[in-house]
Amino acid sequence: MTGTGDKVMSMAEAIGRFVTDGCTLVIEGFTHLICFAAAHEIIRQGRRDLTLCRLTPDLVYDQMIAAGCARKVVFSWAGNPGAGPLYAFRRAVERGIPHPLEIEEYSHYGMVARFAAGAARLPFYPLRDYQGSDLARVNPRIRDVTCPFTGERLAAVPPLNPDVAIIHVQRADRLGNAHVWGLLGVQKEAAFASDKVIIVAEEIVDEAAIRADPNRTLIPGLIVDAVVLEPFGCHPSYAQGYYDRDNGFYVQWRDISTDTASLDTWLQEWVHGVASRAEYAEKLGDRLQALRAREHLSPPVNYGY
Amino acid sequence: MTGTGDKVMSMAEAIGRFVTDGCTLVIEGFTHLICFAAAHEIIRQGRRDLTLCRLTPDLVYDQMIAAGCARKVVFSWAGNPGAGPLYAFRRAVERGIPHPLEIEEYSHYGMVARFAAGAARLPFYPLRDYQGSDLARVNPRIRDVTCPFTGERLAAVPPLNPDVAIIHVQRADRLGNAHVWGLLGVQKEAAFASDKVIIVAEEIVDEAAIRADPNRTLIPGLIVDAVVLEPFGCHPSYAQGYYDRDNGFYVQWRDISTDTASLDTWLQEWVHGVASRAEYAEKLGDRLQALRAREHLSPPVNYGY
Amino acid sequence: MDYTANELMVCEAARQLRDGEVVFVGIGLPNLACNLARRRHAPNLVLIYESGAVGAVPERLPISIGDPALVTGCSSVCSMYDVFAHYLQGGLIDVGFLGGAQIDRHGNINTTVIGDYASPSVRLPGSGGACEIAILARKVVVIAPQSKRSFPARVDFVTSPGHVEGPGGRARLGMPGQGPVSVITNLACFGFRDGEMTLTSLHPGSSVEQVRANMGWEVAVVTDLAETAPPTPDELRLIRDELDPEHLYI
Amino acid sequence: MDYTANELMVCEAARQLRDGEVVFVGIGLPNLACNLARRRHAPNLVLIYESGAVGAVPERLPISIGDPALVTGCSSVCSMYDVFAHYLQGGLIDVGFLGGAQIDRHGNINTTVIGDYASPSVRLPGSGGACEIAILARKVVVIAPQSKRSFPARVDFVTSPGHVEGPGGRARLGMPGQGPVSVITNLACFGFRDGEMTLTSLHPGSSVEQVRANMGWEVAVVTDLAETAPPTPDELRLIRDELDPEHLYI
Repeated sequence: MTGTGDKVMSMAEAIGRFVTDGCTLVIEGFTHLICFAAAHEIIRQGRRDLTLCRLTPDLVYDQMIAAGCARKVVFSWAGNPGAGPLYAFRRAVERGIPHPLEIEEYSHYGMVARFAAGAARLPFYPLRDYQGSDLARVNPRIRDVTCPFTGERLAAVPPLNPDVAIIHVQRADRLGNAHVWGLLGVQKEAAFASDKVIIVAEEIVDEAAIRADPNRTLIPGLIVDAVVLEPFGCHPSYAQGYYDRDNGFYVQWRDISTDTASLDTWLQEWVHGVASRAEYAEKLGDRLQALRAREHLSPPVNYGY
Repeated sequence: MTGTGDKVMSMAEAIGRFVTDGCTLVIEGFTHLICFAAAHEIIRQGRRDLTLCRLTPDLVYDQMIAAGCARKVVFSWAGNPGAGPLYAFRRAVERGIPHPLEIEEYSHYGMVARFAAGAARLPFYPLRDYQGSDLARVNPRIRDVTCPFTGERLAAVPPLNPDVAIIHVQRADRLGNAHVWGLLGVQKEAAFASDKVIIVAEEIVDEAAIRADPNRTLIPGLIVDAVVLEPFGCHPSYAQGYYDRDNGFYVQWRDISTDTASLDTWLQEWVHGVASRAEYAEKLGDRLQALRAREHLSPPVNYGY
Repeated sequence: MDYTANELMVCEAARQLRDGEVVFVGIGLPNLACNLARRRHAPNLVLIYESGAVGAVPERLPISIGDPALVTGCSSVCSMYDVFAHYLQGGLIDVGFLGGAQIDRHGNINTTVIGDYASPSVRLPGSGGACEIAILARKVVVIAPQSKRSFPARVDFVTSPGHVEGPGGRARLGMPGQGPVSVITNLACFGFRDGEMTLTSLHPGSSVEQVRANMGWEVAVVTDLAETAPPTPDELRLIRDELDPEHLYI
Repeated sequence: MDYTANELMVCEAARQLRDGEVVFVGIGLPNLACNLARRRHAPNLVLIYESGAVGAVPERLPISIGDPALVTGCSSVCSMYDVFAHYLQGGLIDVGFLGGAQIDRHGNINTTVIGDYASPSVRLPGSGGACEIAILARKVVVIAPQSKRSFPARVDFVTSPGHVEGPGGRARLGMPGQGPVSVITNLACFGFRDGEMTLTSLHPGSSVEQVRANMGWEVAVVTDLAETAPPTPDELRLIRDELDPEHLYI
């Protein structure tokens, strides 16, 4: 009965209840709406052996890998967007630091198709991809399927059905019905594909505010298990209409992450050293306030009849 | 170069230029946003041998069949929603009146999957459907596909790629970027699946009005070939926020369509007897005005950063 | 208290729904049943219409499955791809309601043709979403008025599979849902035993003979045959005054 | 007039774009090239970012492919499923830009690993959308700085297929797009003849020897070898003052 009742809880409670050692987790969001607040709470709670799925591991998984949370990463592009490599990811893959990291690798479309298959509970998804690429050679989960009409062979990928999806949204009601705008990434498919869904919201609003614009609802409450209020929960990623991306931090991460000592120091100060995202936001202070979005409001539409 | 330049033209010009005898056509819209204005213009221009695709043929294709435009119907539910059978469709299928009508039949999901495959230019789409049903027995285009991972057999349908899609929207700019809200049906997939796309809009707005809420854009201008301004273009169907469905007419259609004589009289008066949708709307007069939507506005969202 | 057969069918259908379930709703009696259940024992019932309206709270009785009143104030609008791929095939639908021109002893439903497919005596509307609801919903409740013609031993055409040829028929074909669990007619209620429709309760005033006279085969009867509970005054008040004040369906 | 190699590469890439084309844009030089073309000869160029922003008109230089400035005021935002299934696989993309750590004589691109896949000496970011852009875009333009290491005869790993093993390689594998049509480096421009990278123009100041010294094979040269046109003052002004005023990429 995921569909019913008030699901609001703290981040600590949501992570404690749904993210277990060894589980398969997806924190989605393509550049936009990446929930660092959830990742940091997972690090604080000391989760281990996670299979981390995301198109772009980004800083969010680089930090979790460095903190020793990850056993495996399922991904399609592992870089620091706009600023170079992901050093913790590279150390784990190239040299097994802090411990060996298993990888399972696709292209973006392959990951999107895996989530699409997962959301639709299909055992495979066909796509025109991977011919002539070595990706299929090194990943046995990329196979061929024969079209029953034309006889042609297409690539096929299996569904990805994580145990838990963490989806950051701009606003949600207490049942988990969530409005998202700006870049949508693959969040809808990742949420429908997962057994449990944690919605993390910049704002929790009245059910009536969601129902006033139902076409804006990306995630329906009936698939949601927990709703967490976490303003600034995406920093250094961003939330359209709330705050900008902290591009400076993405560049700084290059220096922070190039050696394990400085990275550990950073984790101590900014993850273990704060009890919650609220403390983190307070600690960031003016830097965060400077990222606040200007107003650029959409015009209304009429839902009357 | 579909993507560029002003595409606004009259309905007569759009139909004359893109809808040719023998072509495969889809006028989509599930109850909502069914473009009767386009169907009537096609009837007036005397198009013949059309393959008409739609989940629900509805009154819109019943009228075109009665007028002799159709050679074939590809569909999944042929009834008068809320009011009984489609008599013109039945006469054509059961008794070849006005001439024999070929049918190709799926369930809704099968049609949705055909448009999804068409939009993605896939040669087939897999779905969990049709086991134990006679639909696959009578339609050779419903086949099996074997999953390359689990070995299980699923149903598969081929893509549907019409020559022309006619999509009614609430508002569009002159390039064809179109905002749609309320029920979305399968319009996006039908438009991407088709070679030519005609957008028919209740309002043509400034490009800036579309760009002020880009998440509301269902159809991008780059796949659009013509933009037609046609207020009340959906009556007796409806446009959320503009006018309500004329449920009374759907009931009346039962009587109008039960015999060919009364149906022909109706076509003479309401289709051939008017030169355009504007004349049709004027002729409807108060009846149409009574359907005007009340105001129920959505709240804004902030696109700033 | 007087009531119509349709009113009893609505009440009986409503009673089959549990709070928190996700229901794929059709127009007419199923819509009334779901909204009745929501007003009484199942306030958290989630209503999904195949048109894409999720969590609808219509302010007027919807006349079509795509009525604009289903959109205004609903919690989410999704595309039909989402409805069928994510909700239905995704396994999120607990209960689907189906009706049909013919229903047979295994709960197979025909909404396609009477007679031969290629040259039908009556061309019916076809499947719509019924075929996939029958295959994919966790369970299916059938609502249909009963007659010898509409309840044949074997349907002319299987649009929506029930228990196919009988016991294990669905499992052999790998269907995710458990298929029809009950049939509610104007005369009686039926369940399924080993994939075969079985009379479980008689509506007040109906007899086994009357039920059998309106079916194409000698239907099995449970040993503890019950009487269907009639609508309560409160149920009737809700249906007549609030849910269908113009009495379109009752 | 003085200009950097990156500025020349941006100008040359811009010149490859025709008005009305639909371009799959990456961050950095491709983004500058597209916006330069839009300001000059291709006002109706449609820019699509893999993040889902369509028809973006960013008011600041986007730093990441998902920069919020790509969303504000764009004409449409779509899901990544739509980007890959409907736009790219749907055949709507005329031009895709790619770069890479290694590009070989057949235009195959490596962005995955240097060395062996299982125990790489350098782990690179991987494909992202590059593999499917390489396969599905109508044509591909490669932009990359040139060195002996980055232009080997054969890449360590084919992330994004070019002309595979040479003539007819793509057709044999049934790839919809025609693959790489040009490569723009800091030294020269290349086309493809029978699926093999071929030097077509030298940037001002470059020599064939210098180009060959920075490649892992003896590259073929067209008979009518040209000189790449240098940036015009107007192009440079646009790039420096308007498109990248903080000189992040030039």
